[in-house]
Amino acid sequence: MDVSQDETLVVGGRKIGSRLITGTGGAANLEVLERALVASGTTLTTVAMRRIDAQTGTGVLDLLRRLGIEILPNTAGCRTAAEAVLTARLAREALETDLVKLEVVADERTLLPDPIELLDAAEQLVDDGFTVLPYTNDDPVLARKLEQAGCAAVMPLGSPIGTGLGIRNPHNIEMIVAQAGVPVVLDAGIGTASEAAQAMELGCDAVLLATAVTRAADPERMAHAMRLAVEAGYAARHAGRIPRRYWAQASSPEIDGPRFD
Amino acid sequence: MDVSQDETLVVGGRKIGSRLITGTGGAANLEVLERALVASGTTLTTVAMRRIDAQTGTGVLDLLRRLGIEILPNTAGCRTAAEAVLTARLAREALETDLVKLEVVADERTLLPDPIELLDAAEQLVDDGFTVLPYTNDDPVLARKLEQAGCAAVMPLGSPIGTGLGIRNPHNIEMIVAQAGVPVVLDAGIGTASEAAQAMELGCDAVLLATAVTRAADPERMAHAMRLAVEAGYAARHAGRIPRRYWAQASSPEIDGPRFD
Amino acid sequence: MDVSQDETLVVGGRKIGSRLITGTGGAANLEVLERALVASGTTLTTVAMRRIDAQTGTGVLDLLRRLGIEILPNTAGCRTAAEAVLTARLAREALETDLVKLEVVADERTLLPDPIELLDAAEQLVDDGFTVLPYTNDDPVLARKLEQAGCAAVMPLGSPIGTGLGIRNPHNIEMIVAQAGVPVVLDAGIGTASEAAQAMELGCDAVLLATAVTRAADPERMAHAMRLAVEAGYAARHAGRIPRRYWAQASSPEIDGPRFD
Amino acid sequence: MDVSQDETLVVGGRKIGSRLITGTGGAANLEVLERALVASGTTLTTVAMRRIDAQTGTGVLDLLRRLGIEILPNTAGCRTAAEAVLTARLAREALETDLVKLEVVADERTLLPDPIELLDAAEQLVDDGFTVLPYTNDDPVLARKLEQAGCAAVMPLGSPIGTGLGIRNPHNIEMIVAQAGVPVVLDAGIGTASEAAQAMELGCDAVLLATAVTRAADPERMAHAMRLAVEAGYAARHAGRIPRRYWAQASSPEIDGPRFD
Amino acid sequence: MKVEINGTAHDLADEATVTDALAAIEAPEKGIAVAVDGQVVRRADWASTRLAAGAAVEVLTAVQGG
Amino acid sequence: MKVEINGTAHDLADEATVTDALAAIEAPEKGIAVAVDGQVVRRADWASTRLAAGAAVEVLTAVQGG
Amino acid sequence: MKVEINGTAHDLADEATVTDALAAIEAPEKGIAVAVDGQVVRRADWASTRLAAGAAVEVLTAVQGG
Amino acid sequence: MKVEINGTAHDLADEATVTDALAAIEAPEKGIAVAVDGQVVRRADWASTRLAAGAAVEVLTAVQGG
Repeated sequence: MDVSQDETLVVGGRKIGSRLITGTGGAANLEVLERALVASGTTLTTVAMRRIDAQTGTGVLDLLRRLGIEILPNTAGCRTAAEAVLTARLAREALETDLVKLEVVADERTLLPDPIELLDAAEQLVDDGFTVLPYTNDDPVLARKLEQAGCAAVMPLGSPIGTGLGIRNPHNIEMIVAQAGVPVVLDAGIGTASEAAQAMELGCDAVLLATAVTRAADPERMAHAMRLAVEAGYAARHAGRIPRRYWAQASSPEIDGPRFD
Repeated sequence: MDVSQDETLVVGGRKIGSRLITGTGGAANLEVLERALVASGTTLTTVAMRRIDAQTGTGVLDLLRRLGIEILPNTAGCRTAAEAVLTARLAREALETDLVKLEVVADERTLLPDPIELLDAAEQLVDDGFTVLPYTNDDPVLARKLEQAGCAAVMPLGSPIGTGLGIRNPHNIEMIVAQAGVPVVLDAGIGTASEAAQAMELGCDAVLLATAVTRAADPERMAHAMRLAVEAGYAARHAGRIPRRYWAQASSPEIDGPRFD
Repeated sequence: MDVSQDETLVVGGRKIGSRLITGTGGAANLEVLERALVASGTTLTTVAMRRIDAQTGTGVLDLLRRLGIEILPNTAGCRTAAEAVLTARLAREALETDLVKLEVVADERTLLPDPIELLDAAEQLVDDGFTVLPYTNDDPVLARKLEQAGCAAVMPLGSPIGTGLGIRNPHNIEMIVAQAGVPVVLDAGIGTASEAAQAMELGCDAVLLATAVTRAADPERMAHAMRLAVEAGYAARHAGRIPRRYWAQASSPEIDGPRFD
Repeated sequence: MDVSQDETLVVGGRKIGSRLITGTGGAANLEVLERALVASGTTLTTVAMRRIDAQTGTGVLDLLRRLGIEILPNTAGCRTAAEAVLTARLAREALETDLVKLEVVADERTLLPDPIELLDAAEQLVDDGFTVLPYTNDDPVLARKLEQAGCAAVMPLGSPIGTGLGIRNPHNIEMIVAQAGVPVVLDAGIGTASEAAQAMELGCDAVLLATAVTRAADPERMAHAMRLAVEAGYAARHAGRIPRRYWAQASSPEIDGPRFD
Repeated sequence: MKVEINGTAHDLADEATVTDALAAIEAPEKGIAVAVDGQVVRRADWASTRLAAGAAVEVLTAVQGG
Repeated sequence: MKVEINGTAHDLADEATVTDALAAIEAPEKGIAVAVDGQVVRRADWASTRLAAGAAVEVLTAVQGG
Repeated sequence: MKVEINGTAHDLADEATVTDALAAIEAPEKGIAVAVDGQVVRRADWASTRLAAGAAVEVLTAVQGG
Repeated sequence: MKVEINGTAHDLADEATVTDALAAIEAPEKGIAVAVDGQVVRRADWASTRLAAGAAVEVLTAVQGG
C-alpha cells in the first residue's frame, strides 16, 4: 500500500507510531536489548512464546511494558497451521492482545514460509478475531491471498531470516506494493541501513527486523542507524526522486561560462 | 579513508560539521534552495563561477553567508587543466577561499573527468596553495595519484553527474577507501536516500550531491532524507553489520518450544 | 537437481535430447517458427489448447511432427485447478501424450502462478497418470511440495512471463537446485543469451523459453544464440569455475622479469 | 565499436578468426594448455616476455606455432611507460610481430592499469609502428584517448585481473562501445561463461580471458564453454533482444480459450 | 435441436452425437479433443455419445503457445 | 496422579486443577497461558478445570524472539 | 578605446583601468574576480591596472552550480 | 671480462660480442631478443656488437602469461 501523503501508519485500526518494528531475538541480554529498543524508537516489538522456566521468567515482557512498547507475539517455530493457531491463541491468553505475527515455516534451513499452511492459519485466525500480520515470501499472489483472507498487513521477506542478504528481488516487492490495500512490512533479510531505506523507497509502509540489530557489533548504534534509515527511505519515497538517466546532466549552468583564449 | 571511530570529518585541516556536502545547481529558485539547504543540515556547499550579469547578481553567495554555510567553489565547465587552474584562481579572488572542488570534464555527454587534465590541474593547484577536492572517476589508481599529488580529499563518482544511477561499482569504491589516506567523498550519481546510506556503508567519509535534491519533486523533503541517510549509513558502518549468510538463522530460540500432540 | 556428470536429461523417464525447451507462442508465422525451432536444436516444445477454427487448423502440430519434436501441451490461460485438469485431459486426448506443462496463473497482469491452485492441480494430474511439469514461482518451498506431489520436474520462473527481466533472484534458484531431486527447468523471464547461460550455471537442468526467441528481431538467430548459451552454461557449470577473489591475481609469472636499470 | 552486421573481426588491418582471445598464463602444463586452446577455437593468444632459462625454453611458442595461433605478446609486469616500451620492442624482435597487448599496471594488489603511464606508452608505441591493444580500465574517457592515440583496439576490464568478479560496471562498458571507433575487447575479470556472453551482448567485439579457463577445474571444458558463450552473446546482440517489460506478457493466445462452465 | 459448439449456436438433428457435432464444424480427424458440458468425451465414445438439447460442446486443438 | 507439565512428570493430587499445576511449577501470576492436551484453557477456567491422570500441561510465556 | 567585457564590446577612456571596466558594467563591490587577457588581476591591482585597446576582460562571480 | 647475463655474472673474452654472450648461456636460435644496458640490440647486429666490461645483458623469450 503506497501511502501517498505522510501519515501515521495504521495496522488493523491501530496507529503505529514508528515505521520500524523490531524483534527481540538474538540480544545478548536484556540490558543490551533495552538500549537497542530505545535507540530504535520502535513502538511495536515481537516476542516468541515458549515454555516458562525459572531463569527466563517474564523479563522481556516487563521490559517492553516499562518502555511502553506494544507487544507483537509471533508463532515462530510452528510448522503447521494447527500449531500456529494454538500458539496464537495461547499468546492472546498470556499477553491479552489480538495482534499476532503469523509465522509458519517449512524447514529449518531456509525458514521460508509454507504458503499452504500459512494461508490456512491466516484464515482461521482472522475468523477467530485476531489481527493477523503474516510473515510471507515475496510472491505477490500469496500476498494478495493473505490480504483477501483478511490479514491486517502483509509482511514479505527481503531474503531468508537472519541472512542479512537484503532485498533479493525488489521487483517482487514493488509488485506487492502496487496491488496491496493493506500495509506492506518488509520482514526478514535486512542486514544494514541502506537496505531498510531501500525497502521504504520501494513503497513498503514499515520494516521489521531483529538480527541486523541484535547481532550487530554495536546493537544500540545499529538500532539508531535503522531508525534513521527507515525515516530517510520514507521521506525519499514521498519526496519524488529524480528519474534515472543514461547520460549525464550538468548541475552547473552550461551557458555563459568564461572564455579564456 | 576509514574513520575507525566516530569523529568530526576533517578535510585539509578544516572541520566539516556535516558529512552531507551539497551543490546548489538545479534549484528552481533561491527560496527553494534555502529550504533545501536548511533541511540538509549541510555546512559546505558548492557554487560555480560564471560571468556576472544584472539578473543573477550575487544572490547565492548572500544566501550561503546568511546561512553560515562554507562556500566550495567548483571549476564546472572546464575542459583543460589551464581553464580549471584559472577558474580556481578567480574563485579564490572572488570568494576569498583556498578551497576548490576541482572538475575537469572530458565531454558534455558523460561529464566524466579527464584523468590526465585532472591530475595536471590538481598538481598545479596544490603547488599554488589550494585545498583541492577533485571530482574523479572510480578508478582506485587515479584516486591514489590525486592523493599523492597532495589533494585534501578524493571525490569518486558513483555514476555520471545527474544520472541518478547510484553507485554502479561498489567494489571500486571499497578499493578506493581501502587505500585512501585522505577523506573519500562519494560525488555524483546519487539518486535516492538508500544510495547515500550505501556510500557511507562502503566506507566513504561524506557524500556530495546536488541534482538528487534540487531536482526532486520536493527538494526540501529529499534534502532531509539525504541528511538522515548519510547519518544512517555512517552509523551502520561503525556499528558493525552482521555477516551475510547463505542459509537462514532463526531469531527466535529453537529449543524448548511447546509440544502439542 | 545437480547432474554431476554430463548425461542426457531425463524427465519422467523420458530422455530429452536438448536442454533448451522452447515455446511456440509469439511467432509471426509458421515459417518463422520453423526456422527458429530448427536453429534452437530443441526436442521438446510447448503448445496451447484452444478452440479449433478454420484458419488455424492443426498447422503447428503438423510442423512439430514433421520436425520430429516432441509436443508438450500447456494449460496456459487456466486460473483454477479444475480448468487446468480438464485442459490437461483434453490435451492428452487430442495429442496422445501424458506430458503436460502445468500453468495455473493468478492474474493477467503478472501471470504469476497461483501456488494453491497449482499444487492442487499437480496432485490431481499426478494421480491421473500425467507426467507433470509445473510452471512455478521461485519459492523453494513450493518447488519442494510440487516434487513431493510427484511432479517429474519443477520449472521456476526467472521473472514474469514475457518480461525479459532475466533471473531476478538467483539465490532462490540456487536453493531450489540444492534441494531438488527432480530436474529444475528455468521457465519464463529469459530475455537474452547470457541469462540462459546463467540459469545453467546456477545448476538448472534445462531452460524453457518462448518470447525471447519468437519476438526477437531475428528469431532464428536468437534461437541459435540460446542453443549455444544453454550448452555454454551447462559446460561452465561442470567445468568448475574459478573462485571469486576480492583482489587481483596475476596471470603472467611475476618472478624473473627483465631488469632494465 | 558496434559491428552492425555479422562480419569477421578486424584489428589493425588483421582479420581475427575467433572473437575469443585467450591467455596462456596459469595453465598447469603445456598439455593442458594445448587442449584448452584447441577447445577454445582461439586464433590469437597472449604470451609474456621473461628471461630465458634452460627449463622453459621456447615451449609455448612452439605450441602456438604448431596450432597455427597468432601470438600476441604482452607487457605484463611493467609499471612504467619506459619498461613497457622496451618490453614491446624486445617482443617485436623475438617474435617478429608488431602486435602488442600493452599492460602498464600500477600496483600488485589490484593490477589495475596506470592511466598516465598507459597512455604515454601507447603514444610511443604507435609512433614506433606497433599495433597496440591496450589493457585499460573501464573509464570511457581513457578509452577514447587511447583510440585517439592510434590504438588498434581498446581492451577495458570487467573487473580486476584474476578475480572472476565478472563485469562490475556494464554501464561503463556500454558507454565505451557507444563511442568507440575501434574494436572493444572485454579483457580481465571474466569468471564464467554467462559473463563472456554478457560482454558480447553489451556490444564488445571480442573477449580476452586466461585465468577463467586455465585455472578452472577442467580447463578444456571451460574453454569450450567460453567459445560457445562468446558466439552466443554475439548472436544475441545481433538478433535484437526483446525489450524489458515491467509487467507480464502472455506467450499463449489469450482470446478464444475454452469455456468450461 | 440447438447445441452450442465452441460458443456458437448450431442446429443438429435430435439424435445427434458428438461425431455429428464435429461434422457440423468440419473438424479435422486428428489432433482434437472434445468436452461436452465440461466433461471429456473419449474419442472412442464420440460416435455413441448423444448430445442433449442445449449441450455445450468444446472442440479443442493445439495452437502456438507457451 | 501423574501429569506432565512442560514435558516433565509431576505428581499431583487426584483432584488437581490447572491452578494446582501452575503452583507445582511456581508459575508467575501474569504473562502466561495454559494448554491441556492441546487445548487452550482460559485463565477464568484455571481454578475449575480438573486435570486427568497423564494429562499434558503446557505453560507458556513470552521470551525474546522474532 | 574598445575593450571586450564578458564578451560584449565596450567603449572606455584610453586610460581606462580594470576599475573603470567594472564601473562600466556596474559590477558589485564584492564576490567578483577579474581576468584580463586570461590573467587574474588581483583586487588590489584593479585601480592601477591599465587596459590595452582590445583587451578581453572577464568579470566572474559565483552562481548556483555543482 | 665480466658481464652480467640475465642477472648472473659470466666471464667472457675481452672482445666478446652479443653472439658470444648468447653462446655462453646456450640460448636458442629463434624466439629470443636481447637488450644490452637497457637498449634493444637488433638480431642483425648481434655478431658485430661488442660488449663492454660490466655490461648488463638481458636475453628474453616468450613464456606462458596474460
